[in-house]
Amino acid sequence: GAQSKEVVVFAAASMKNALDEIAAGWAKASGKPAPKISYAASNTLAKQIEHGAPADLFISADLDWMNFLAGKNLIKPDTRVNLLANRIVLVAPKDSTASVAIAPGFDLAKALAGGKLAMGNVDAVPAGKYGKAALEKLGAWNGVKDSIAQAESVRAALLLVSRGEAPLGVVYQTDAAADPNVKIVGAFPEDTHPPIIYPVAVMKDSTNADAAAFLSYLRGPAARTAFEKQGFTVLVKPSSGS
Amino acid sequence: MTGWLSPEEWTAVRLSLLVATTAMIASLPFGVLVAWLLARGRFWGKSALDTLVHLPLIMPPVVTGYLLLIGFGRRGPIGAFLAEHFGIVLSFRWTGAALACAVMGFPLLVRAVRLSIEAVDRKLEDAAGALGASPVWVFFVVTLPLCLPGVLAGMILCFAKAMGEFGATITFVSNIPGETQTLPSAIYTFTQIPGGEGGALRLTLVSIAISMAALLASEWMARLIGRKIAV
Amino acid sequence: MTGWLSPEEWTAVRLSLLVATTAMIASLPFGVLVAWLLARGRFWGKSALDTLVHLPLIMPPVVTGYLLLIGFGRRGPIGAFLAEHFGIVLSFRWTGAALACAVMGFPLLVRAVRLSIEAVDRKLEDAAGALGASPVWVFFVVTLPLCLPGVLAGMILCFAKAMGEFGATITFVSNIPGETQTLPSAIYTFTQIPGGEGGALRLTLVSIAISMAALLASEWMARLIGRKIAV
Amino acid sequence: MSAVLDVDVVRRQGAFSLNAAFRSDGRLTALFGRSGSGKTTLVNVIAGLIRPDHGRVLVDGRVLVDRERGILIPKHRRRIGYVFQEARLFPHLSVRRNLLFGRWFAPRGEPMRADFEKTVDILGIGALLDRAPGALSGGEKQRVAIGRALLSDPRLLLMDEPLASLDDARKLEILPYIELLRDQAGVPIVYVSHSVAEVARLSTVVVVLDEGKVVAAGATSDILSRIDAPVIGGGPEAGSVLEAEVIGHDRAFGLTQARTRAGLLQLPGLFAAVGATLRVRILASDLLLSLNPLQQVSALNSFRGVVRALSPRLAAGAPSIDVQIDCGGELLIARVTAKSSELLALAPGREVYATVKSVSVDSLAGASYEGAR
Amino acid sequence: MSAVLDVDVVRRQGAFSLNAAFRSDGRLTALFGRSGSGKTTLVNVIAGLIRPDHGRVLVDGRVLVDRERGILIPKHRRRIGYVFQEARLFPHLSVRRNLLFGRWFAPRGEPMRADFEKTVDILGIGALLDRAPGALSGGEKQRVAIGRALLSDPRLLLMDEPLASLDDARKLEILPYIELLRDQAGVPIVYVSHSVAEVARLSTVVVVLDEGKVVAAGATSDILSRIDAPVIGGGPEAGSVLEAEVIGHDRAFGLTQARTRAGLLQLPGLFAAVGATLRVRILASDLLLSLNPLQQVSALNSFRGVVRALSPRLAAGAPSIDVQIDCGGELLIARVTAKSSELLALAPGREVYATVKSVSVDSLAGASYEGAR
Ligand SMILES: Nc1ncnc2c1ncn2[C@@H]1O[C@H](COP(=O)(O)OP(=O)(O)OP(=O)(O)O)[C@@H](O)[C@H]1O
Ligand SMILES: Nc1ncnc2c1ncn2[C@@H]1O[C@H](COP(=O)(O)OP(=O)(O)OP(=O)(O)O)[C@@H](O)[C@H]1O
Ligand SMILES: [Mg+2]
Ligand SMILES: [Mg+2]
Repeated sequence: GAQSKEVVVFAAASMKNALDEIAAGWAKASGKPAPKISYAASNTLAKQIEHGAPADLFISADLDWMNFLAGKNLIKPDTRVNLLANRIVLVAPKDSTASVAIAPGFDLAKALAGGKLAMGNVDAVPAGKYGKAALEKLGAWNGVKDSIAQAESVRAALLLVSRGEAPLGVVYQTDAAADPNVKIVGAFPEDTHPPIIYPVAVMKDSTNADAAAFLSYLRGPAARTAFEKQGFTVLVKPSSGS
Repeated sequence: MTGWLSPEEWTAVRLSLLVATTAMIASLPFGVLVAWLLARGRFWGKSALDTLVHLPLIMPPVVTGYLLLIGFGRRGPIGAFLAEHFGIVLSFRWTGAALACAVMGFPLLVRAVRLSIEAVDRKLEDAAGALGASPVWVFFVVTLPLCLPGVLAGMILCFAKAMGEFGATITFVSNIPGETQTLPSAIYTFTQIPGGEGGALRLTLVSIAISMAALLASEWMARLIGRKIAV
Repeated sequence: MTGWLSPEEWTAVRLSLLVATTAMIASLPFGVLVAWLLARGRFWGKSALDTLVHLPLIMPPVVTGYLLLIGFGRRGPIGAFLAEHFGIVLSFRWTGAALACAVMGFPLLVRAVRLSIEAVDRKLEDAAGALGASPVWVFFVVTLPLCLPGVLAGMILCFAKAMGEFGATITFVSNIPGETQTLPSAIYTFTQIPGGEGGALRLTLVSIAISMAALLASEWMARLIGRKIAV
Repeated sequence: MSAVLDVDVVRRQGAFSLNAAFRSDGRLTALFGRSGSGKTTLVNVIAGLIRPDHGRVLVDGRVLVDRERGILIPKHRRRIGYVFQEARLFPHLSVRRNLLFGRWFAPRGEPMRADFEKTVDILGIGALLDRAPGALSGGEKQRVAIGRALLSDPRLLLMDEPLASLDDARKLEILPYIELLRDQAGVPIVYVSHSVAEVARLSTVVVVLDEGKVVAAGATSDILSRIDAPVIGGGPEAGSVLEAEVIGHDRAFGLTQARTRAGLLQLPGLFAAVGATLRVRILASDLLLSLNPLQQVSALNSFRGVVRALSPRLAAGAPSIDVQIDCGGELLIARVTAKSSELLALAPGREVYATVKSVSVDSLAGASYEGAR
Repeated sequence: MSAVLDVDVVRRQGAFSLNAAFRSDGRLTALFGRSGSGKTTLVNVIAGLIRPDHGRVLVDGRVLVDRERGILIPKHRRRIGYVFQEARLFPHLSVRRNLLFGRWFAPRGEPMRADFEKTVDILGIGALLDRAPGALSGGEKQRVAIGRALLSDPRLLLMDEPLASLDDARKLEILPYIELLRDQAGVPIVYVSHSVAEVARLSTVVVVLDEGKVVAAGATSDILSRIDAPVIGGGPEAGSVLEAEVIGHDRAFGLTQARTRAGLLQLPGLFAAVGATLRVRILASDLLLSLNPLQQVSALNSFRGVVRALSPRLAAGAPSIDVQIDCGGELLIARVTAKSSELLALAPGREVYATVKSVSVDSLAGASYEGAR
């Protein structure tokens, strides 16, 4: 009904552009109040939910934190769905002349030429973790592991490249595509790292009936357009009205 | 300017003002008390209190926020106690944001007040005592008025800190629009998305403008006070 | 304790100490100068300077780090100038971390010193002037010694802030173990990993212990000074 | 009846140690002593600003502190009006609020003994009431500080060199007011001063401190007439103090006649009832000695006496001789040059006339002056 | 030669406005006036702590400030030793460093005129050198402040009630030192004091301020002998000042003989060469009038004169009459009771003898005392 409360969505910060647009679209289409979306790092959100945050829906930037909540029995398992996928790419400043062919055993250190490789924190930030896994798989990790500039977020890593501080960086395709100061030098094959997946689920404590409705809208065609506009790959098939 | 900021951003501005003001005012009495204890008290555990007060400065804000979440969250011991006995819920409310800001600004407030109290001439306090004022009265009619410049400085530091604080806030009460999304949280969100720089800059300027107004007001008041108590 | 902390963590501890100490000491002369200007100066643009000094407090640390990167980075105007003319490179160096910490601690340092300068009795400065001391000398032989408590307080605030600062640091100079990975960065990393609480807590305790030692030392010195200048 | 002031305290501070014991029955006890002799320290002990290491302080029988019995009344319960050596005005309060400060804390209901208007008037600070203390001159600050102490309606008044930085005219206006307080309001006063004249005029008991110890304590007349008591300046102010009984007034000439053991005395007119006793002080240097009574001379007071002793002085100034003369049992001191002493052949046993001008006779405690204004 | 001090300044502060113009040729100029009359303000203007709104200050011909010509020498270039009304010691420096403070800034190479050891000794602060100012008594602080000013090797010494909180003995020790400085080192001094005795002794020129205006300025002897000049307290301290020339010494009796226009004078022994001129002060209340010369009396000085005028006084104390007597062209003032005046039938034209004891004669500027210690 019209008096229903807003859906509270906890979402990874990197989704803001797409999600804001989708939320507005849903509100208009359904006549419900627009969801309140709290954007922060996935880990922050997960821990808040653990401590009783009033979230109805959680969209994580990686599987780990969704698994963390699942392990604590805080989500409705049947609502969990892998919503989006992303890719990690190697970027360089726009005026860079570096050319790197990403392939097993490629010499990334040479391409860095003494500079740093900007990445999200390789232990904590999802993009960093994926990047590290990919470089390991490709046998390039040992050559560069002492030249990593670990940023606090993938955005900060991108910034380092776009400001020319670092000659190369590993970031999401979604971020790289939107930054005019960087160019994508190459993409990491998807089989070199765990799949980059954005799972979504309704929280166990959620009593808001609209949460499911919004979730299904997220899986719908309008949402797909918005996500794809930001460079995400949408994993779910158009919902059959679950 | 309404066109310049989106309605949600206006909400964030209003919320930030509310949070910063509340944090500043609510922490004031405790800050002055603690400053007085540290400046004039002699008691066991003074060093511990001193360290405790400085903790929010020493610890990364995220840690502070996390500890707040653990302690004052819905399931935390203090949070549960407050909710049960006083009906005060802090978690994921603007009140929680105010608490986070107050905690983060507390060391700054205390230090400024403490410095001022230490600069108050004890001979004047003695004189007031000899004239019949009990220690509590001495504090209120002599010490406090004389350290108003420090109180003011502490308040403005606390306010400015609250306008900029987000690490502890976002960790403790998340970033819920209209409820806990303060200006810095909104700015932070902008920095996390492609093309968000413009928005971040815009909101930062708003934040600076507000703080500057507060700063000017405080300087003006300090001058008034200073003129009055110049010896 | 060596077993308690990994070698990389030890490195982070050492680096944090280096960064915090450098930040504190390097910002001291500027802080004192600016504090003096704000306390005693009368010049056009004083309010602007005042606001500027408070900016790192008002802006989210990430924004500060971002601005530092833009200004002091390899391609930033100041960074390029420094690198070209003085060979000083800040980006990805511990010196950059120190700069970030110094900037973040600057408002706290300035405010403490300023409060103390404002509390110095101008009559004593007048007396020194009449006895032949030029304004610069008056500052060094009368004002500065008398506001040592404030300087000390400012230094400890700056140090504590530097021990806890990571938002601006990590944004400006990233998180390179052995070069720019300070304790807070290491702690932050732990907070981002499921199950990392233990590690975060461990490092936080180390950080607290260090700051507590610094705090106690400063309190002890303040008492010494206080005893000396008690009127 | 218990003593007005009963002090027996020990207090060390740095290299200095105060070790003072005395009792005083006078309503106004003067503390006298050189700079650094411990006067302020003693006053601070009485006020409760300093805690004695040992000993006790009783005022009008009330124990303020007794370390041995573990009694220590906190300073704000002692009902003290303290005029500090430095004014110590509250810089954030106007002069008016400074003056009224003590009133806020005086118990309600009791009538105030000191009247605001009158005090302000006598101190001449009416025009300053709305000023900040920072904008006052040194003497103005001092006067406000005096007013603040008087108006706090104290049960004990401590005054540490209250008139030091005031001009003579101002002093002459304030002194009678202090006397009034002492006599009519009955507030015991402890008064620190370097001025022998002030002490002689106000106090009934003098306590002389030196290096933290009481070297002399007793009735003002006794102490001040001791020749060359080194602690009281030695110099120009030696003199003798006589008890006198008022026997009449000569209104025409504005003189008061009094009887002393030395003889009849005429002194500047006082408002004192016939029969009242008072004390007068005659400086040694004001007393003229002659072998015969003086004729046709502008000095109304002449006493016949016998030289008792001669004490040569070599202190500040020039060699002179202090001559003790027994006049009817009262000991007068005259200071003369060695030459005069020789010219008059002064020696113990010699009969002399001691002459003093009425205008040189100071009348002391026990009588109030005719209004000075 | 230009005047030692040439002041013509206007300065408003709050409701008070200072409007002082005077020239002084004396090496020591006394500023005199009631509390709040603007003495400290004037001294602050001379020191450069306060900028006059208009006007100029010249010391020994050197322009310190001239607003009209746009000259303003900053305070630290004025080479001033300033003894403030409140001590203003530097709390973070030991007494020794306070004393030596001015020396750091005195130009090198010039010999210091004031000797550290000697100054410390005279001020009696030798035992305090390593103390903090906070642990000093009021008088000790004052003495250190005096020492600090003297030791800064000043070209101009400003002293604002420097001896106010000191005991007489201490004063007697410090005064000769100030005289020495004035006479031998040739440092011009501006001296604020409420004590007529101090002013009379030290100063050659007195400037009297009232409500910010100069109401009298001139030679000390002229100003101080004005009867009842209301500003100088009126009270007990009226007197006359005589110029005297030393004609011999009576070492046996420790007396100095001097000639004045009024007649021969014997006064307490001085170290003054025969032929030296000095000034002496005789208090009106110390002068005894008689119709015939006194015989066999302990007063060595007697002047014959003619009564010029009688001025009745009704001020503080009792009615009395100040009698002006012309003694060989020198005007002496005697204060007598109305009764004595009538008894002696004093009236203008009447011949009288004025007698004063040697011990009552103060010798003033121009001679140094025999060492007091
Ligand atoms: N800052 C100020 N603002 C306004 N009025 C002032 C200020 N300072 C002093 N006054 C006034 O100026 C007058 C002169 O003050 P000043 O200190 O020169 O007096 P003084 O002659 O030194 O008196 P005293 O003997 O009491 O020290 C006083 O009436 C005082 O109230
Ligand atoms: N805090 C202190 N620590 C050590 N010594 C002190 C302290 N305060 C005062 N004294 C010393 O104690 C002695 C007595 O001081 P006090 O102030 O009682 O003297 P006073 O008699 O009031 O002298 P004055 O007439 O100069 O004011 C002085 O020698 C002084 O140096
Ligand atoms: Mg004293
Ligand atoms: Mg003055």
